[in-house]
This record gives sequence, C-alpha cells and structure tokens, in this order.
Amino acid sequence: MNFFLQVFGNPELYASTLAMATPLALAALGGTFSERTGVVNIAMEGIMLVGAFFGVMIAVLTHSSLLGLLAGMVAGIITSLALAWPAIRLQSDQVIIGMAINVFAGGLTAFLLNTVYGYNGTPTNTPFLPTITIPGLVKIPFLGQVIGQQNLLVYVMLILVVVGHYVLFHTNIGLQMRAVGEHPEAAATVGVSVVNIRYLGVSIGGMLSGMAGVYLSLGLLNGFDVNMTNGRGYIALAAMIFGKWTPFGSLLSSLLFGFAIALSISLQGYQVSANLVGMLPYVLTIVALTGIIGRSRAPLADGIPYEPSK
Amino acid sequence: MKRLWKALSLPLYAVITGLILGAIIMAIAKYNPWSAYGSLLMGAFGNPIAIGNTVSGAIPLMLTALGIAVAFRTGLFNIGAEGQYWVGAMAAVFIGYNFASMPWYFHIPLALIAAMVAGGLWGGVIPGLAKAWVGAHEVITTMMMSYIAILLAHYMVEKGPMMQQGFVPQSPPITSSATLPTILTNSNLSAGLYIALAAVVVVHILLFYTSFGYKLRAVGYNAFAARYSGLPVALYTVLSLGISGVLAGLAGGVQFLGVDYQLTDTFQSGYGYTAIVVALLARNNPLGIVLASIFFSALSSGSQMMQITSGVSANMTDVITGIIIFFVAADRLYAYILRTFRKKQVIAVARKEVQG
Amino acid sequence: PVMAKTQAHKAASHKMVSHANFKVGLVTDTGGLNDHSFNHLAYVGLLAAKKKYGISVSVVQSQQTSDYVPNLSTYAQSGYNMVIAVGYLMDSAVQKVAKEYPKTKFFIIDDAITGHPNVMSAIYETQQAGYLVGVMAGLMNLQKHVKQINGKNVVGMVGGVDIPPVESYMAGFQAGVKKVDPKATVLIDWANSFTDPGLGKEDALSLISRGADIVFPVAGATGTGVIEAAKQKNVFAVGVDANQNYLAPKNVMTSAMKGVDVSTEIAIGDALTNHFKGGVQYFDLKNKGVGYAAPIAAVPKAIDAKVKSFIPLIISGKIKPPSLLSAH
Amino acid sequence: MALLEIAGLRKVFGQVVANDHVDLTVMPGETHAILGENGAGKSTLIKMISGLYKPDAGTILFDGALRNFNNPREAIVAGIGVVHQHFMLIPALTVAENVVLGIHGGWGRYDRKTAEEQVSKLSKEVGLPLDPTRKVEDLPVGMQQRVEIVKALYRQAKLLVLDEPTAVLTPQETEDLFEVVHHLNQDGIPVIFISHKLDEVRAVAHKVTVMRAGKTVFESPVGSASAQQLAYWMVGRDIVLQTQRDVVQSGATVLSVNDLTVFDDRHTKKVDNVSFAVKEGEIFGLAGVDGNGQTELVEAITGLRKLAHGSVYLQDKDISRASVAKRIEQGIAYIPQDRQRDGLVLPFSIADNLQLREVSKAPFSKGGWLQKRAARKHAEQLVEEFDIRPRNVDLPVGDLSGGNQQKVILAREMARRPMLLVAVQPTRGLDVGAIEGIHKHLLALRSEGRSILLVSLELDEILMLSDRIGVMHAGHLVAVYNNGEVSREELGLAMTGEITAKEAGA
Ligand SMILES: Nc1ncnc2c1ncn2[C@@H]1O[C@H](COP(=O)(O)OP(=O)(O)OP(=O)(O)O)[C@@H](O)[C@H]1O
Ligand SMILES: Nc1ncnc2c1ncn2[C@@H]1O[C@H](COP(=O)(O)OP(=O)(O)OP(=O)(O)O)[C@@H](O)[C@H]1O
Ligand SMILES: [Mg+2]
Ligand SMILES: [Mg+2]
Repeated sequence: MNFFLQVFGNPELYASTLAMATPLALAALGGTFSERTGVVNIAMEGIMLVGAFFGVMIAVLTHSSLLGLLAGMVAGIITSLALAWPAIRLQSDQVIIGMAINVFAGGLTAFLLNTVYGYNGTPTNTPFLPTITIPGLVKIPFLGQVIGQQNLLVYVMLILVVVGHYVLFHTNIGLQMRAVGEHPEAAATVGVSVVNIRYLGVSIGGMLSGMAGVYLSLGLLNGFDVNMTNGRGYIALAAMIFGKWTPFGSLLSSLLFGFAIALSISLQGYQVSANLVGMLPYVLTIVALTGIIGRSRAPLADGIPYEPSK
Repeated sequence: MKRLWKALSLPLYAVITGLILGAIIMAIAKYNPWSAYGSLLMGAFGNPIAIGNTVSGAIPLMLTALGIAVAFRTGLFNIGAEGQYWVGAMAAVFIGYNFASMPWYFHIPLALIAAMVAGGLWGGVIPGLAKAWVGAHEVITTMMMSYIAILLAHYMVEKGPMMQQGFVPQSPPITSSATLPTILTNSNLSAGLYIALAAVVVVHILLFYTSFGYKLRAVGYNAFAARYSGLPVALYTVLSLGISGVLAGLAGGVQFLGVDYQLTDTFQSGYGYTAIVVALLARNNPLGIVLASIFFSALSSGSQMMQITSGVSANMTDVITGIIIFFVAADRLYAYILRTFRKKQVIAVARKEVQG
Repeated sequence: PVMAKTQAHKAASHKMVSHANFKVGLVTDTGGLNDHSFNHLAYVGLLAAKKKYGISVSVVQSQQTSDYVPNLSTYAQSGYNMVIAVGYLMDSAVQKVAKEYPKTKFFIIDDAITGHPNVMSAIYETQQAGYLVGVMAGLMNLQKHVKQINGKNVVGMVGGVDIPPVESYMAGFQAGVKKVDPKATVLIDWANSFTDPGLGKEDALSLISRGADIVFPVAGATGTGVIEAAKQKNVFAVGVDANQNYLAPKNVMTSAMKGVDVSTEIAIGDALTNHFKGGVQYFDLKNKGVGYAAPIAAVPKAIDAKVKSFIPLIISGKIKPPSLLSAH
Repeated sequence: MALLEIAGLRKVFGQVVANDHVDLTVMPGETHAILGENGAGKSTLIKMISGLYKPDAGTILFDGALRNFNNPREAIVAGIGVVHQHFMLIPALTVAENVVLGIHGGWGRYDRKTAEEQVSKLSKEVGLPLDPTRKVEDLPVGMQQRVEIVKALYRQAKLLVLDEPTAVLTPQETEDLFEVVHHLNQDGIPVIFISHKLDEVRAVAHKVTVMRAGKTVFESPVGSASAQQLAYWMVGRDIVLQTQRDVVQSGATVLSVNDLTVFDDRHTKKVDNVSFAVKEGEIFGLAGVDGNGQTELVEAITGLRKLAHGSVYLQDKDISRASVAKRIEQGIAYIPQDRQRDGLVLPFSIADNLQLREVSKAPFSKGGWLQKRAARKHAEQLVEEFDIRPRNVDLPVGDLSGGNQQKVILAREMARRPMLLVAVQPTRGLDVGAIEGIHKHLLALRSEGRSILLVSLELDEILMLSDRIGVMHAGHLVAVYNNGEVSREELGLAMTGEITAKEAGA
C-alpha cells in the first residue's frame, strides 16, 4: 500500500509522463496529418533529428530560442518535402523514401554536429525554450505539480492536438484531407487537388515532427546530441497507429507510452533488475493493443501512389 | 539479358547519383572525394580479406532481409527483426557454450535450430497471434517485442543467467564444437555464407515453387480473395511472421557462431533496420537480396577504410547511403528528367521549324 | 606509469623533432567520438600527443561490433606503430589481432589483458574517484543552509547501463556518502541507455522528486540530461569522467575524473620512447590516473579539505572503496 | 442549339487507340444513350468530357464555348456532372460529406448541420431521398448511386452523364432512375446514358450513338432502330438475344438450406429463418432487391460467414460448420459479387488465378510442389474455351478489362465441374456478347446435371435461366415460383414485400 502511494502518489510521475509524451504526441499528430492524406510517413525519426539540430543551430546564431523553434519547424517542412515530392510526383515507394530520410538525417546531423561544433557538443549557453508557470493552476496541490509548470511546447502540444482535431474533422480542408487519403480518384473527380492536399498533409507532418525535435533539443534538453531522438520517431509511428490515425488517439497513446516509461523510472530501486522493469512500456503496449484497442484501420489510400490524370 | 539489365540499371543510376551528390557534399566539406571513394572501394573490395569481410557482413543482412521479404510478401511489415536477431543470437550462444562435449555436427545444427525457433517464436507467436486474433497492428507489436528482446539480452549478460563470471558483462564464448569454421583466413568470412546462400535458395523455392509459397503470396496480395479461396488467413499471418522471425533468428545464430562467438554488452546490430531497406530495394526478390545486402555491407565496410585513409567520418556514408536509397526509390526520376528534357527538345525543334 | 610518464616527458623535451613517421591509430567502439565519455577522452589524449610529439594520427569510429577486428587489423597492416582500442568491448578483438601482428603495439582502455607483450591495457580505479565525490556529496548534503540543499538527506545516482566501469563509480560514491553520512539515502536509477539524454533528464527529475538534491550520473550522453535536470531544478550534480562543470557552472559542484586522455597520451609517449610494456596498467589516485575536479565556490573550503584528507587513506590502502554496489 | 458538341475526339493509351474520331451532339432536354461493347471506349470518352483525361485531338464545345478542361474542377464549374462507372465516393465519409466535398476549400469551418440539411432537402426534391448522416460504406450500391446523382445535381450540373448506371440497380431502382432522368429532361437538363442494355436504352433515351473499337459508328433516334440492329452495330455480328433452355429432369436434392439465420458484421439479422432446396440439374434463381440478405445467405452457404441458426446440407452431408476449404473440396463453386475484391488476386497472372481455389490439389500441386506446366496447360485450355482476351496466360489479371476478369472467375469455377455453383451477378457490367457466352456456359453446366444457385438483380436474367425462382425480401424468402408460372410484375411485387409467403413448387 505504502509502496503504491509512493509510486503512484508522486505527482512527478505524471509530470514526467506529460514531458515524455510531448515529442511523441507532436510527431504522431504530424504523422496523422501526413497519413490522413495518404502518404505513409515513417520519416518522423529523421525529421525530428533535423529539426532538433537546426533548432539548436539557429538558436545559437540568433540568441533566440523562438527563432530556433521556427527554424526547426522550417527544417522539418523542408525535409518532409523530400518525402512529399517523390511520393506525390514520382509515385515512389513511401516506406523506402522514409527509410532513406532517416538514414540520411542521422548521418547528416551527426556530420554537421562534428563539422560545426566539433566533438565537444553544442554550446552550453544555447538559449532554450522557457518553462511556463500557469499562475492559478500551479497552486492547486497535486494537479498544479503535474501540469502547472511545464515547458512551453508541452502546452503548445496540447493546444495543437485540439486544433488538429478541429482542422481534420470540422473544416473544409480537413474534409478534403480525409477524402484524399481514402480515395484520391474520387476526390479528384470533384475537383479536389490531390497533389496540393498531399503536399499540405506531409508538410504539416514535417513541421510537427520538426517541432518535436526542437522540443528535445531546446525544451527538454539544451543542446543537440548524435541520434538524440533514440527511436522516438518510431515510437511516435506506433502511437499514431495505436491512436487510429486521430489527433486525440495519438495524444492518448503517446501519454500511455510516456506513462509507462515514467513508471518504469519510478519503479526502480525496488530490487528488480532495471532491464526487466524497463520492459514495462513495451509489455504494457502489447497488452493494451491486444486487450483493449484491437484493430485499427489505416486510411484506405495510405501509402498508395496516386497517378494524376493523363 | 535485357531483363537483367533493366533490373540492374536503376540501382546503378541511383548509386551513381548518390555518389555524385556525396562527392559534392564532401567537396564542400573540403575532403577529396576521389581519394575518399578510392578508399571506400579499397576497403570493401581491395584485397581478399576485405572482400571476405564485406561478404561476411552481408550474411546477417541477407538472412534478415529474406525474413522481412517473406513478411512483406504476405502484406506484413516486420519492423522488429532486430529483436528477433538478438533472441536468435542469445539462443545460439547459450547452446554454443553449453554442451561442450557434443560433436560439431550435432552442436552447430542444434544451436542454429535453437536460434531459428527462438526468432520464430518471438516474431511469429506474439505479433502473429495478436494480428490474427485481434488485428493488433504488426508494426507496433514487432517493434515492442524488439525493444523487449534487447532489454532481455542486456539482462542476460548483465546480472542474468548468461553472465560470464569475471570483470565484464558478457556471456561465455561458445565452444569450438559450435564454431562455424572461417573459410577465408584472417577475415570474418565463415561457413555461414553457405547457410545464408542455402536460405536464399530455399526461400526462393518456397515462395515460387511450392503451393505454400503461392498461398503466402495470395494472402499478401489480397486477403479477401485468399479467404474466399479457403485459405486460413490467420494461420498464414502467424506462419509468415514466424518464418520472418526464423530467418532473423538464424541471422543472429550464424553471426554469433561464425563471427562474434560471445554476447558482449552492445545490442545494436542495426541489421534489423538495414535489412528493411535491403528487402525493399530488392523488391522482396530473394536473389536481389543477395546483391543488395552485399552492396550495403560494402558501403559499411568500405566506410571504415574511408575514415582511416581519408578522414571522412562514417556519418558521411550514412548520408550517401540515404541518398542512394532515395534515388532507388525515386526510380521514376530518371524517366521524369528524360521526359522533361525531351519535351524541351521537341519544343525547340518545333520552334526552329516555325522560324525556319 | 609515473616513471614512464617522466621518461616520456624527458624524451619529448630532449629532441624536439617531429615524429611524423610514427603513426598511431585510434579505434572507437560503437559509442563513437560524441559519447561525452571515454571515446572522446581517448581522442583528446590522441590529439594532445599529436601536438606534443608531432606524430601522425588517424581515427576510425566503429559502426558495428563486427568492425572491431577489421579496423584494428587495417591499422596494423598499414604499418601503424601503435593502435589504441577504446573500451572493454574490444577485448577479444584486440587479443586476436595482437597475436597476428606482434610488431604492432596495442593499447586498450578499461580492460585487463595479460599475456600479450604487445598489448598494454589500462584499468581505472574509478571507485576511488567515486568515493571522494561521494564523501563531498555526503558532507554537502548536511549543509542545510545552502540554498540547493533541502535537508531531506537524499542523494541520487543515474547509471547508464549496469556494467562494471559504471558500477565501480557508483559503488564508490555510495560508500563515500555513507562513510560521512550513514543515515543518508542513496537512490539508484538505471537508464538502460548511454545515449538518451531525454530519458536521463526524466530519470533525474524522478530522483529529485523523491528528495534527491545531489545527483550523480554515470551514463555517457544520458548523463547530460541528468545535469540538465539539476540545472532546471537548481540542485547539485556531480560530473563524471571529465570536468563537466561547463555543462552547468552553478550546479555541477565537482566531477569524478578518469584520466583516459592523460593515460592515452602517456601510453603513446611510452611507445615512442621504447618504454612500452605489455600487461595491465592501473590508474588510480596514487598515479593521478583518477581524481576529482576542483569544486565550485558553493562548496565550503573545509569540506574540500576534508575530502582531500581521504586521499592518503585510500592510497595507503587503509580505506578500500568497493567496486560493487551494496544493496540497502 | 446543342448543349454539347463533340467533334473528332481522339485518345491514345500507348498502343491502344481508345477513342478515335468520336462525334457526339447532345441537345438540351434530351437523353442520349451511348451503346458499346466492353472496351469500346465509352468510359474514356466520358473521362475526357469530365476533365479526367486530356484529348489528344478533337474539340469539345459545351454551353456555347470551346472547352479545354485541365482538371475535373473546371468541368464541374462549367456544369458537367458525371456519375462514373466505378463510383467515385469515399466510403469512410458520410453522404453529406461526399456530396459537398470539394465545393468549399480552405481552412473555413465545415458546417455539418447546414450541409446535411441541404443534402436532405435536395435529395427529396429530386425524388432520391437519402439519409445524409449515414456513412457511404454502409449503403447498398443502389443508394450509393443516388448519392452520386445528388452530388452532381448539388453542383448544379447542366448536363448529367451516367456511365452504366443500371448495372448495379434492381428493376424497381431502374424504374425510379428513369423517372429521375425524365424529370431532369423536363427541367431542360440533358442526360448522357451509357449502357449495354438495349431495352433500357429503348426505354429511356431519345437518341442513341453506338461506339465500336473507339469509334462512333452509328447514330439515330431511338425509335427508328431495332434491337437487332443496335446489337449488330455494337458487336459487328448478329447476336441471338434469346437463349434456349432445354428441359432437364430434376432429380435428387443437392443443396438444402434449413431454417437458416445469419447476422452481418454489425450484428443485424440479415437472413431470417430461410429454407429451400436446389435439385440436381436445376438452376434456382434468387431474385431480390440488393441488400435483402442475399449476400449473407450466399456467404453462409459458401462458408465465408458463420450461421447463427439452422443448417446447410450438401447432398446428405451437413456442411453447416465446414470450412471454406472443405466446402470447395465437397464441390461448391462460387462466383462472388465483387470480383476484384473477392474473386481475384489482381497481381497474379491469369494462369495463377485459374488455380486459386485448388492450388494444393492435383494437377496444380504434387506433394506441395507447384506444377507450373500443368497449370499453364489448364489455363491455355480455359482461355480458349471461355474466350478470355488477350490469350496470354502470363498477363496479370489486373490488366484485363472487367469483362475478361469475370470470365477468368467463371472459367475457374466452371472448370471444376462443381456439384453446386453459386453465381452472384455473373454478368454484371458485361456486354451482350459476353453475357450470351456466360449464359451458354451456365446452361451447359445445368445440362450436365449440375446445380446452380443464381443470385441476380436482373429479373431478365433470372427469368431467362432459372427453373425455379425464389424471392428474398427483408431477410425472408417470401416466395418460390416455378419459372413460367409467374409474371415479371408478380416477381416485382414480391421483391418489394407486397406478396408474402406464397409457396409454389417444392
Ligand atoms: N487508363 C488506361 N490506360 C491504358 N489503356 C486504357 C486506359 N483506359 C482505357 N484504356 C483502353 O481504352 C479502351 C477503351 O476503354 P473504356 O474503359 O473507355 O471502355 P468502355 O467502353 O467504357 O468499356 P466498358 O463497357 O467495359 O466499360 C480499352 O479497351 C483500353 O484498351
Ligand atoms: N492502368 C492501366 N494500364 C493499362 N491498361 C489499362 C489500365 N487501366 C485499364 N486498362 C485497360 O483498360 C481496359 C478497360 O478497363 P476497365 O477497368 O475500365 O474495364 P471496365 O470498363 O470495367 O470493363 P468491363 O465493362 O468489362 O467491366 C482494359 O482492357 C484494361 O486492360
Ligand atoms: Mg466503361
Ligand atoms: Mg464495365
């Protein structure tokens, strides 16, 4: 009992859940937009790295973390165009292009890190995105400790999930996106520009993945490290599928991943091998997936190249 | 001959484009691309030992990619081959350092079978059943199982039952009776090559010459039609992911019986991910996988030499690799450029005619 | 080694000629040069040696464990006089290649290879360094008036992966804290990763939420996240391997240091002057192979003095810091 | 003045000249039919009119201006509404969403309520009532077509093009559609009506144009062309429009369905306590409006769907719980309704598809090994016998036209000389020549003493082929008649549920 209280009664567990979930949710939300328009996006990992790196670089150059954030998002969009263009114009295999971007981005950011900053890492005085304190909220005993004081991008993420849901399900452009991802030919016959909509979806994905990267390098941390995403892009992919390609679903499954990681952190020191406790997030996911969530259906045209009229 | 050229010309274009772009980046970063590529080539194929190491590096890629291709053929994306590789490695090493008194002709097969069973169960049973029963997406389950496998491997050698007594966390080395002989002195190339090539042939035959393979492919292309044809789609899902895992597990087994001999505390081979690219580039064709895996292995082994003699960091090979993969996938780019070019030519000719 | 050091110095000052045809190759493990840890430090040592002796150097970062043997062989084969291998993971690779190239000198860090006349290996008694910073942490933890100290009497450690070079630091730290503050709670978290600073930060935040006001990461790049957490929550951190004060000047109160850079430089000097000897070299407090960085101003002079007083006790063997963690 | 005037239109795909010298004139307020065999180029023509394809040559004059549509949007804006042969609807979206899609772009709010109200109102006005909140994937095909028409009208089409609209409709629905076409004509909106069915063309159209091999070969007012004449122009040879059915003595019971109850995926009862039997050498026709349980009934018989209650016997074997594979083995053949989804593996070759249902058995496999030569020989024989074009058995089935894809399925299922053939809509979307061939094959099978359960929405087909006719309505088998003892009208009433439980025959 006491043990449970110690672990589950600690607000840090939930604050940490939120912090760990944020990059996943941002990238998963981005992936949702991309795949809803029919372009499979497994390049989140690579795009996050690019965003993380250029976020730091521009923040250092301009002494502004906000410009860094902007740069990371722009870098994310540019990188995502390397997916969008061949996927849309050349009907290339989107999975392979995604893998190519991941390999390329991992190499490029490491190469640039060493070329620009040497082996010592990025400057330690890099400006970082501020932690925000919500005045009233932070005073509420337990809740305040969980969500009263978090990094700027944590709140931005929460807002973006709501906005994302609204855009996807309550705007004309969202309707067009969903249509294009399900049946591009049909959308085209009523005059929807499949090409433009797909570019838009993939770019939103790139922007949000870039933002997720910036969160890692300028929000959660304060600098860039080789491969600092550590597979979060792939976990975000899982979160997106887990969340059934919806914004709220992506958020919830990211929170689940975040919670499981945070829990495995706080369960330590109880005489169990850290390796075994570390399996918790993954076991939990499988259990949830087989027990509760079940089948999830991708948008019908997801990953299928579309050939515009001849 | 024409078909062969058609199949090969595209990767060739892609490689050339990738190398040119890589050269430009290197030149910008003030390296000499000529010497860099020269050393890359030397490092990969410069002498028999280098060739041996390159081919040796292709073995686990080949096997893992074969597995991924089988799953792809059934419409399944096995993204967790990395973990299946490691459970295969664990099983093989465990058998390999126990049973020292066994003759090699029992010991080696036993260790490899253990590797295959372990990989097959890991990839097939949980993800396969979860997919078949409740439709749990295999991308998630195989990925999660992969993370679990790697943590399990850490546990095994750090404080767990496979730790060798002593200073460092590692397993005991396998005994000589479980060791695959080296077939090229001073290189990593072991008799595992024969196993890998045999697996390629077996998978090729399985897919294209047996009714089982026909059914696997039918399920992959159209699960509805497969069901209509009386095929138990769920069973084939489990079997396909299972076979996928068997091959990834075998990759781990062969690598450890032939090259690594004991588990040390690094569990990132990267084969599981590179193999996805290999399978995709080879269009899931077993014979194509042989070439593609040698190519990727050459890039990797050559990149080491490139660092040593030209100082270009290995990250640069990732950049070039990424570009090459990109251009292989963007196969229509060449047609696109040609078309645009031709159009311009036609327009130019037309203009001339009008003017003339 | 101390003797070796002086001789190498002498040699260097004797003839200021460049040793451009003396070639040294460095093979990193898969952690790479950006690991903020021994690969990087070995590289720093290599560069220092290059500057000092004018030797030719080359470095290769292994991408896979199967690259170790080819990389070591390549250097040996191309006539390199000395090849440096970083990390115990290359143990069997070094043994294999050293046998094939008896004329090449090998130096391996964090390992104990014997029986090869051309292999020198370096073992660092990091539990001694850990012990000293542990003593400092234990004493600081009682300084209730210091702003960063909360009086809960808890300190925390974040381990990268549960392996001996990590555990020895942590075991020393744990024993050091307990020595001066028996009632203190020492929390341990394992990140299971050397490469995930994001995770390291959350690990540390969890420790801090459980009362820790001094955190000690032994976790490579993961540890930079731990220090980031200390900075954000304004508690103390203790750096590791190198002086990591630059990461958070107000919060990294000291660092446990492991002289990979120094010993690499020394080993190269030895090889250059024919003082190279096969076998294990121990680097400890006595030969200044390990130690701790000068503390920041927030640490009272008296505490630093008290910590210093343990050095002779350890050197003389009166205190033997453990290299295995004890369960509490 | 003509609303649409097409002159010399041409479209080439690689080697294939899909349209060549196509001329077409459509006057306001008239219905203009286009007749043509499979592959004659009708759909291609429509795709050019609607901006999906760009013509290689020729002109399109519409509404007084020369048009050069770059994309469908421009055609829509000009006032051309098209209901494509393969519906262009998004299954996962609602009716209203499908109808208004593409009208408003941008980040503005999609006003669900208003959209649904407008769609509901419009659909009632034009006599095609729809529930705008339903998802399209939940609607039967007939309803989906309504959505397509409403979609075109919502965009204020000045011309409506219907590409093979009746292929998926019941007779009642067809009647309703003709009614709508009439109304549109009265409002001055002309309709282009594409079909293979001569009687429909004669019923609804004012003018008819016949296409053959990409060319317009014949044009005339409908009244002055006989069915025989039109068929001749279409196919280039004389067609026997009536198939001869010889009398076969019916014998033992082959299939018996007893008290069968079946639920669909959404757990609604779709088949309610149905019993009937099919005898040796008999074609049992099952008529009914789409969505009245035929699909589920057939799936329960073929093993694709669990039965909730009752039993199915093949001869005297209870196969109620048998797997699909088992039932295939026992001699059930099945031509599914959705040929591309269920019947074929599109990337597989013709030869591979022809062994799909029996690949593990001789002669296709021996001891698990594929017998490629045997499969090839088998395929070459069938391609010849069933006139599958082209004759290349290595061609992926996905490259064949719909009619030839259907022939592949038919050939596969017939070649096994099954004890029972379950055929659902076997001639859907086929031209008269192909239909004639398929009907001959079905009757030949019957002559050999095999049994056929024929499910079709086309009453003519049922009447032409069946020995006995059952009618399904709302999950019940409401009537069974001996053919020849029932009129079209009676059948129609039974299908709409007006006549219940009139037993005829055994
Ligand atoms: N996208 C395409 N690519 C290549 N060839 C095509 C394409 N679409 C049509 N064709 C060619 O054009 C010819 C005419 O096809 P079309 O679809 O217009 O026939 P149709 O008259 O509509 O036939 P059906 O009655 O079967 O619908 C086909 O036989 C085919 O050879
Ligand atoms: N992408 C394509 N490339 C090449 N040929 C094509 C393509 N798409 C369609 N065709 C050809 O167009 C012809 C008509 O195809 P389509 O699918 O439109 O047939 P359909 O109109 O459904 O025919 P049916 O009336 O028999 O059902 C076929 O002969 C097919 O080979
Ligand atoms: Mg057509
Ligand atoms: Mg058709």
